[in-house]
Amino acid sequence: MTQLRTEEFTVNMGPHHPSTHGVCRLLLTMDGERVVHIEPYIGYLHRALEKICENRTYPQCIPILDRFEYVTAMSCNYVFALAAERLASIQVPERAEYLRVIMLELNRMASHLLWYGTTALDLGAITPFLYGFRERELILDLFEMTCGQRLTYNYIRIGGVARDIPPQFIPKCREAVKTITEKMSDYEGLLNENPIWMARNKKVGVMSPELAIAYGVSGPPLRASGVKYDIRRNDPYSIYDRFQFNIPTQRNGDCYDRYIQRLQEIKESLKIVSQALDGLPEGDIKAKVPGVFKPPAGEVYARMENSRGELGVYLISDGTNKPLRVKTRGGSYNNLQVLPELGKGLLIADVVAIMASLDIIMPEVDR
Amino acid sequence: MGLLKDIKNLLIGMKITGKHLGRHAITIQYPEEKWTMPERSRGIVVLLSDKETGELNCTACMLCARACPTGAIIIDAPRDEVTKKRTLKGFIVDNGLCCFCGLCEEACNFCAIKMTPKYEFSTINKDDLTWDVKKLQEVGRDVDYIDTRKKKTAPAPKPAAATPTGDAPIPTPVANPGEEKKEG
Amino acid sequence: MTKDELREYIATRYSGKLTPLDLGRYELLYAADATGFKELARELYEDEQLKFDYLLNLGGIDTKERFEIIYNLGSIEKNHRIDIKLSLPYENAEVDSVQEIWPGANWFEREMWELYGINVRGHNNLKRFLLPDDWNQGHPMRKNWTAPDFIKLPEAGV
Amino acid sequence: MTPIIASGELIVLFRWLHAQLASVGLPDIWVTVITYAVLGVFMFALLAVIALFLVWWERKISAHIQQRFGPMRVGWHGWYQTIMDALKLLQKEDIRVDTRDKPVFFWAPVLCFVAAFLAYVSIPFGDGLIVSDLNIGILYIIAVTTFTIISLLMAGWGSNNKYALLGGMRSAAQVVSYEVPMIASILTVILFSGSLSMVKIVESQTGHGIFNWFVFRVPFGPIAFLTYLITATAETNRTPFDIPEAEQELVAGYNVEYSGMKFAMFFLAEFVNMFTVSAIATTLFLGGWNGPFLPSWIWFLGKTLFVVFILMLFRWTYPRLRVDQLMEFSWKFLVPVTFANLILAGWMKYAKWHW
Repeated sequence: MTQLRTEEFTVNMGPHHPSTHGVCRLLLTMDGERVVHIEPYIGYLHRALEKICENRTYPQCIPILDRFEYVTAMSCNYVFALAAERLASIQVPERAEYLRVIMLELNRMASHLLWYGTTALDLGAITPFLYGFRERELILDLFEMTCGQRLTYNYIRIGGVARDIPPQFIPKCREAVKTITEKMSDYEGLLNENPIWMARNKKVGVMSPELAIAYGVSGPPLRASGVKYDIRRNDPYSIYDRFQFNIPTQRNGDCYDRYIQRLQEIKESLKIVSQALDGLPEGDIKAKVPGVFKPPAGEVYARMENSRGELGVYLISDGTNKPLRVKTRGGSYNNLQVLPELGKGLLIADVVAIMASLDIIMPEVDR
Repeated sequence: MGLLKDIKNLLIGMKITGKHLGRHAITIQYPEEKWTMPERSRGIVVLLSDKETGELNCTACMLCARACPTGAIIIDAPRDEVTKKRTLKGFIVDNGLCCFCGLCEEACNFCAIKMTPKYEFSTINKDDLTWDVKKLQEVGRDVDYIDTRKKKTAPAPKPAAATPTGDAPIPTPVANPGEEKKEG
Repeated sequence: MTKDELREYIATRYSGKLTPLDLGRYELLYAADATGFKELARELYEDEQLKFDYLLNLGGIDTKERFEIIYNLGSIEKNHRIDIKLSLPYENAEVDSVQEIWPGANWFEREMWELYGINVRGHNNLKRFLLPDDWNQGHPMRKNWTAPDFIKLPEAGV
Repeated sequence: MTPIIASGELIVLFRWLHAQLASVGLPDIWVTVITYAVLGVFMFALLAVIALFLVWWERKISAHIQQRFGPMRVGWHGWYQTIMDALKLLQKEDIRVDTRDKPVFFWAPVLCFVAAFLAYVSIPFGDGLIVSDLNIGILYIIAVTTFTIISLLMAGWGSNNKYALLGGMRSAAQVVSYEVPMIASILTVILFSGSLSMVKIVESQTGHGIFNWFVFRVPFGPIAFLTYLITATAETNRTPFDIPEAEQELVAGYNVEYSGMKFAMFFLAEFVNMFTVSAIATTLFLGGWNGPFLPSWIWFLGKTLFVVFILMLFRWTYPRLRVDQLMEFSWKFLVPVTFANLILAGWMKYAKWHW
């Protein structure tokens, strides 16, 4: 019998594909079901945010950067405000710092809950998606109550926060914390020990710590690989040094570890929010910032631990009221870069699982 | 033993979904039922009118137009050559450009522009999203607001005391624009 | 290493190669020579005391007179970081790729090449990826580039 | 010539129709043809109603599991939502790819639809409510439902789309490998009933309350039932075995290029298939129409819908398996287990350790 000819074929996964979380195109070279090579093509969501920011004043940049990573827009607000405050050496009032921490951690939870839902959806479990969204809704309601928007907050400003929390915020926030703590058992019960879930995730997309560091992977994927590196502890910003919380790490760096890592981070965030609510002082919510904000010339790189990794802004001021350069760096940018390394030689379904576990969000990549 | 454990865990999953089967839906049927938007919700931009006279509060100071990061606000207010005062002729908000950031509301010192919790303004024609001063005033007629302008005649009520929503005692929107006013 | 120790160490070991800049507001900011940067980067990477194994960010800057490239380096193990800035002429700006040292630099350099037109020597995959494939309207992040549909905002606050 | 219909309540209607037609004086052949045509239309309508109901039911169940409302707009709790959906799909433009394989593309949904309906020739809806009690009933059903694979493969190939092709291939591989444990678990039942006829199988489970149902004949009965349930889920391409149409991997798998009514045919066929496998499970393991007080067809329908409900709960709870894990699960786990079970059952039958 003569040998039949086989050939590799290419599949365009995306730009519109249910599991690419936005518009990302993966050019897969496949040998049957097996992926030989992955090449990500990005830029379908490029809005030139950095260029736009160069033509805006500092306060105007914040609503623009809301769109940089819309799932955790609070972090985008925060990191820009942090950079600008470092440039102008502004001391932020105590109460504002507490409010910021509450908002940032709530937003981290919201982001992880969204991730929990979408990653389960990517692997075919539809119900966890709705459950994750259900609790995320509680958090978004809190945000809407405080700053008026559910997704693009424009809340954390240079020198403080935009508005004080309404009086009903604290009881509602405590209630939300309690509800999420209770519902965690549902999430864990649905997927944690589920044999199908474990089969799909364990030993898939194993990322060694060396690989993660080399590619600049940050955030939960990095910690899931066993590297204990969290900017909240390693390069403390705001008042994170006042709170008791752990930095969970995992050992194997596979998809399952990344999943567990995020669930544990939700629990840590819950702790931080409770502590911040307990310690919330009275006082000003905004430092004295001149109406026309003109930081002295200088450059600063501000970074923070976002739910998707390190969120950084390199801000250069030339002394005018507009920044000379706003270079943003999102966690997904590097986390997506490592995908071709992780997905090589696996099945197409594994690529989906890895993509989901890395928690890529495309606006952060394309900017 | 592993098999039994797997089956147990599969059953736990079924138990959780089964448990939810009997619960009430948490979603609402949108056009019939509507969510009450929070007081601070940032929806449609409107122009506010004076509660007594019914005239626009806007003084055409251009602060909102300058604060807008997307250039959605276009104010036509030619400056009088003699008195150096601006008179409001046209005020256009392009809702297609508006990013609902609320900076205009914060910039305003005259309680003239506000983001309301209203949100239903979809149209089938893109041009209908550009609202002129009439439409903006019309939509803003029934919007309740705290008048923080300094009245010369009547003694000004304390803004914090007049807060109908029981907001926290620091009315931030006035703190910052006040400074802007000095410089501008 | 704390910030002061790091400053001290770099001043003794890399005095000729890294010149401190006073523009940095939070982290240490150094200027380096663009021509031999790749070797310097390798040195920094392999230095037992510094171990800059983590490239946080890499980006081009257009200051209207020249191009600058900023490297935000960090060390996971030692937990310290510095920023290094290269200066390039406006015409024929070229820089060596550092993706052999930090593979994560790949996309950053590609983006810099695409948006600023800074050529990256030794990059394995210089293809457009943020802009459309058939883009021929120049390098959008340069200061002298304006979008065709650019609307100038009313000058704020002044 | 009498129609091959067993005794039953509803079948009287057809008897009457046959008699009426014969009395008019039509030739025998015409009488038969008309009777069968009426019967066919009736079955088709019944199954269409069942399929539409199942679609609605699944949407409602999924909604309530996820704390949503599901369809609420048309009728009481949206009860005729699926009918309106079907009407909408009928009106939709039939988008066809230019590079398709024309006949294959066209016939695939038809074959899928027909294959799904053919099985109902031999499914007893109640005591005597069977179109034709074939003496090879279960064998016939397995044979015709396997046509579905061919149709899916055709759909995958005819679409000239890589995702569709992968989906078609996956479905062929999956259904072929799950057919083996499925038949092995069915054989366990046949071993005891001693007949391939569906009616005989049900009759062999009468008496002794529910303890004569095969599912309660420990130890082999429950194992066979569980393995059958798993393989049935796989046969119908439903989560956790829905890899042929894995939404998040292959977009929609084999039916990615289909639109309008052709898509609806695949869609309805899926639900008809789901009902088929549940009906087989009821007949084989849950005592078919056996049950006290209520009419037999209500018992049958109730049991079938219960199995359908379990399949739905599977779908809305579990993630999807990967394609190689799916194969491993079949060949390395299900096949040995079902065959061991079969041998156990055979030995127990030989040793007469059963009731």
